[in-house]
Amino acid sequence: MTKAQKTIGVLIPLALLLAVVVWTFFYLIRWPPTVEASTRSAGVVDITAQTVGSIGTGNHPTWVSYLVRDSSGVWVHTTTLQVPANSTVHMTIYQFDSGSSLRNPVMNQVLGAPDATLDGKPYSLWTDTIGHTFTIPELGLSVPMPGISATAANPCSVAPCALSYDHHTVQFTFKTFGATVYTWQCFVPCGLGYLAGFGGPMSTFGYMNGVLKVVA
Amino acid sequence: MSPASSPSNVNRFHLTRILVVWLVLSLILTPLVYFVWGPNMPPGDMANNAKDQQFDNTVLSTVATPVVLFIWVYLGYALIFFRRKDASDEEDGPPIKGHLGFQVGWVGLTTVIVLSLFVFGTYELVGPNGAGTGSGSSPIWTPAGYSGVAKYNKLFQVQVIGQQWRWTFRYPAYQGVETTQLVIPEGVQIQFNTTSLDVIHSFWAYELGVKADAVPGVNNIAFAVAERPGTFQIRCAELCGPLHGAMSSVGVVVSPTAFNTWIAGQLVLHGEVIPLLPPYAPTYLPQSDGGLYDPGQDPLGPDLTLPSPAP
Amino acid sequence: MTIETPVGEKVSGGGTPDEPVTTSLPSYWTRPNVLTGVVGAVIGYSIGHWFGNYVAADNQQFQGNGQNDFALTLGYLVATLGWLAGLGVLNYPIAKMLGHRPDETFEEDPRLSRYFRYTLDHKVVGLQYLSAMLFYFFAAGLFALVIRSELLSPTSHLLAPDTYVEVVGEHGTLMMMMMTSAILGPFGNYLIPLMIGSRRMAFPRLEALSFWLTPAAFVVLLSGLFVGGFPTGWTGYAPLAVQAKEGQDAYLVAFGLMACSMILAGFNIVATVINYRAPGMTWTRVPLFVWGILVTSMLMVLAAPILVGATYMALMDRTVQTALFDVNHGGSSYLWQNLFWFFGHPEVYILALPGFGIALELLPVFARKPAFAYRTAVAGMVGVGVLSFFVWQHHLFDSGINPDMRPVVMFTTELISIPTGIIYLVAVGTLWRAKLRMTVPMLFIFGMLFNFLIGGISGVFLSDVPADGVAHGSFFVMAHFHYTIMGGYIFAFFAGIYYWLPKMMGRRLNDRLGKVHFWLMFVAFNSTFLPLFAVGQLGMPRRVFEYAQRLQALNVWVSISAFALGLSMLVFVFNFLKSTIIDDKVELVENPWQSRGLEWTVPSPPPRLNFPSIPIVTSGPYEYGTGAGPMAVLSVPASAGAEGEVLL
Amino acid sequence: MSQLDDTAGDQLVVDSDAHERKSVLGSYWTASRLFVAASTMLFGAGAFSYFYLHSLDNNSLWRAPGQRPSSFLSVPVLLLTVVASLVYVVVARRAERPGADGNDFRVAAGVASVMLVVAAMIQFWGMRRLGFFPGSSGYASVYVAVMPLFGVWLLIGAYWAEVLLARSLRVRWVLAPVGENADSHEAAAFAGSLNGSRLFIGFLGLLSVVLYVMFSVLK
Repeated sequence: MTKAQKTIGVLIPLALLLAVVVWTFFYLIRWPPTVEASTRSAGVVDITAQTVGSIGTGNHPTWVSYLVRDSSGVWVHTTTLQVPANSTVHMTIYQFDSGSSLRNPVMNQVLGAPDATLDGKPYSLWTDTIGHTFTIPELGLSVPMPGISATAANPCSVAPCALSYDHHTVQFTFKTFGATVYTWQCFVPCGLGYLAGFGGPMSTFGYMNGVLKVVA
Repeated sequence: MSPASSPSNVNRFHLTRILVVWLVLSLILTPLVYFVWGPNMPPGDMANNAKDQQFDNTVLSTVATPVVLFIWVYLGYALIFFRRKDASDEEDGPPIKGHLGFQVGWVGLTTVIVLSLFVFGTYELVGPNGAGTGSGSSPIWTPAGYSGVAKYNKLFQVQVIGQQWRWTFRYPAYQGVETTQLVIPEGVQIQFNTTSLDVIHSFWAYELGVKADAVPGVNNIAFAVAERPGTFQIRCAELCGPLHGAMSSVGVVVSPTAFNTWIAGQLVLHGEVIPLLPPYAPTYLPQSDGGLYDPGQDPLGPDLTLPSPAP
Repeated sequence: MTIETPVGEKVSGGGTPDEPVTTSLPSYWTRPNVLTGVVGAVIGYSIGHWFGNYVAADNQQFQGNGQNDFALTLGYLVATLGWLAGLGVLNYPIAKMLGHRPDETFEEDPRLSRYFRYTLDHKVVGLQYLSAMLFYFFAAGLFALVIRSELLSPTSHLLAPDTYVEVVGEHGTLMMMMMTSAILGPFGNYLIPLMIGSRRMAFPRLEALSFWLTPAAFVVLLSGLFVGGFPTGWTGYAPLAVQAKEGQDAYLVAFGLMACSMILAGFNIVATVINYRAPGMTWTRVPLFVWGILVTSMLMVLAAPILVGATYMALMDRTVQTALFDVNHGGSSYLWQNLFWFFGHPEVYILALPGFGIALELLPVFARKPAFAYRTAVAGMVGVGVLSFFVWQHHLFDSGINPDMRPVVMFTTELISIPTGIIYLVAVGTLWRAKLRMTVPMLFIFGMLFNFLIGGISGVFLSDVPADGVAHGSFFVMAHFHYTIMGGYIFAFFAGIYYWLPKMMGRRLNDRLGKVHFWLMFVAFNSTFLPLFAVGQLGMPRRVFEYAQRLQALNVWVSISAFALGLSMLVFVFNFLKSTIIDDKVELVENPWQSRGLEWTVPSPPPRLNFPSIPIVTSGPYEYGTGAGPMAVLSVPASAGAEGEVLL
Repeated sequence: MSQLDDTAGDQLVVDSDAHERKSVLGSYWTASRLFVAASTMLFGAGAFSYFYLHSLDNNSLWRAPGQRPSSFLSVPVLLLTVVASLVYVVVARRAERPGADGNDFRVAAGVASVMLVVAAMIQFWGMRRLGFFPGSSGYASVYVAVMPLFGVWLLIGAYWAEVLLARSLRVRWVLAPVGENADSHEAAAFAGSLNGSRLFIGFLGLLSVVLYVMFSVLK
């Protein structure tokens, strides 16, 4: 074999390997889509989300998840939120999931959001079963969302859920500061079938935990 | 070294030069490490443990300096002077197969260093400060006022609870209130009781020099005295899942009076949730596996998630 | 697994390497090879996964979370079995059940295709190991670059948080489990018979099997990325491992397979070194590299079974729902830590001793002097091996296990620095008034001596309980073991490649490129990991995607150096492929380093049976400057009939 | 520490066949002992878990009251294994004597092999009929984890015995080689394997006793 032939014989497998590496790299760095908060007025933004009992897709139909509504009103399956710095964020979360109890009841109470309302009524503690919480530990924010009753008339089974199904509406506001990235999560052990209930959706980005990108 | 083939003065010549270079460098650098670098070594001097760790770091670095210097000086010297002059030189070196004195001396010296380090480390460990940080549920070396029996224990108790993925803190002396921020009074002997509700975490209060694994079903005790006000960073030092990296928080050391006002505020803030909390206990075993175990056959019966005190 | 010597056809080796093989060989495809192995794996996976689902169907305890670990685990295991069956590994055990001799008519196969199948030639296995290990090493290294890219910023930006932890786990596990055989695999298997004057390995089938398990482990581990990854890092701490998604099964199965591979390799090498030494190869004449590999193999044989047990137990927890690691159900999360580190710490020395071996082997050659304090060196290596079983709890200083035992563990841990220091004693003594030849291999040995010193000294900080209170679980630890393992072991690995490739392939790597590779790698390595000591001491834990703003400058510096380190690897890859494949083969001097080693007394590459007849060792391997004759002479076979005959 | 005064190299004639035979025998000796050592470490991990969890008794769930595998499961496995290993060890030792008649070994190897397989089958069959849930206690967990492994090891022992049986049937002289056969590689390999299998199957018998004591006797 000539040198040229051998060189080609070496380069072709290398090129294939490189292709595999590049593909894997892009497979690894994929994120759920980022949903930007819609601006209400200067320095005030809105985020609308819902929590569902089963996202019903993929190989794990039993997983719970958050969904976020983007500016065009479409429910996106993501937990990557983006808000401007030094602004007031109005969160509205429709809670369609049934509830269980927390591993640590301290998060039964509303923390860091004094104006939180449940179905329009202000509340600071929920003692009954909890569907999910929206918690940003670094901001000291934690809001529990009551689970819908087990005997609900028409529970939502397939995400995204229309508001016609039984649900609770939780609203609250919090303030952001400088540009950074916060992680947020749910503290209800709703990863059914996983030790301590914190596997599966609880430890999978895009389901029960995500990031809040604060951009300047 | 004395193989008949080599005149011993050649040996002496090289040996003196190496030793002189090494000695000079050591005499310059070792004091620098101890006196200049030492006081600035991490993790600082905010707490007694931190001071211990800083002191240990300093001493170990000081001992290490001459050792490292000797090897480096020797390797450098060999590179320069024990190298064959030109590529055509096919000659072999002197056939030295060993030198009893040198071998015994070397092994003896390392043994002495190692043993003294061990004695030093043990002294620091059994010292009054309990520098061992995470010392299990029945620490051997404890500060004055400690007692294994809760009601005889005079120390200021803080319980650190790890959960995926945040820290919470309970103050048994104050109705067992559970807070999301760690605030401790300055100058008081604190006893941290670390435990976990799910997987293994590790409570690392960097400036306090405290690191204790939070293990489910285990009460891992660590002691510290914060000696001046300020903030300290709290991180999880044991991989505990995807958000391990975000499992951090900022603790505060304040004056005892400021602490009292703070804790009073916490009692108001968390007042209504206190009744929901399980009674204060060294460990909590939430009777729930998230349905991991076949409910029909699970000896723990139906899924009760509220933490209940360990039997 | 039976331990059975290969009994086979008499093959006439005849000493001449290029003797044309007269028997007409069948075509490549009619015999088991990698491709049939892949087919077997696919079939095996389907069967295993189907059966798993079938069993789980009527067992509620396998269900409940929408994932069936049982099916996946079974799939992995049966796939491995199918892979081995496809490679023809099982033909021999089955033939034995019928009392047959295996058919080895085609064992003498000069064609390139022999590198792609299960073979009995330890030299083929050695080269298979070499190429595979380099491949695994670079694959794992790429993950490291991804990690460093993420750490360019103090907040999560490139990878999602869960993906970051998965990548960290893949990098760590690939390095720590695949690299256990990085030196023992290629050089141990290839060189040990040559170094002890044997014409064969004791158990060539176990040896080959130990290699063919590594691709299975590699693929299984990588597949974890695509079934959810595993969040536990390479230590796989339970109960997190029990909670994790299906990727954890990949980690556990792969690590278990690799442990089996280690055990099998250990069996073969220990038996060979003890029993196949040539006449006159007394224990005081055994090359130091062989000593290093021998101790390593013993560690593997005794420590790896613990890992097999631990991974198996974790799999039981995940599949049939035992509760060994669940404190609620009477298990304990300390159990895994104890089992894992009882394996894990000897493993750390499995990753150090072969490096020592190479260093001590090469120093005399390039210093042109006898190895200084040979017996002390051997004692040192054996001492490290023995002590390594008594120190595992220093990984658990802060965990609350046996706080009263900590002084003892601190003692044993610090004791290890005595035998480790002996390595430097030998280096210092051997270099004394030497006639140093600073070839590329010697450069790497110097680099190793430099790095391992820093690694060892930083280890003392970790063995001291109060100091460990800062360093434990921080980047300090991470920098420490990268200095010992990458700075020591991997540098020695490259030294071995540059030194022995002329023997193994009859080709020599380009010297200028080799020097470029060394200097770039050496500088980049230190510039990468030295700052990490500071990063750790300044309060940055391991395996985090978020860190304090004040640490960003250091981390960016480290990341850039890490990319330079990756670049140095590219230089090596280019050099390796160019010199071994592309360049035309040049007849080089049989013994380019004028080494006395027994392996250099045979042609390069050696003939099928290494030695035309059993050599008789007449002097030690390091008799430089003593005027001793050659290390061995070839024996005159007793009976003419027996000339050059060996039973495979 | 000069190594020059060693005169081992003076005789230049080596009987390569004898060297090979010695090496083969030695390899079996070494490897079989290594295998037993490795197995000990493996089941040692199981025993460690047993006693460690026993001493911790976390959540007071080391063992649910009266939790035991049925004696109809544990006793037959114990007896079959112990008897098989005893028979095999004794007869194999006799078979190693020069000039021994091979038939008793063939019988013993066959019987032992069958008994070990049966024992393993009972063990596996029993795992699905334990009457307690694997995760119901630390004891249950250790039992469910360790015993299938033990079954696999029984099968390995059975395989080894069967292999020697098959060989000794196909090559009749291999048990009592004479003349040229005596110094054949074949004979050495078989003798080595026989010796190794004796050790390993003896180890299995011991192991079964230990496991029985752990799981069915200890409180």
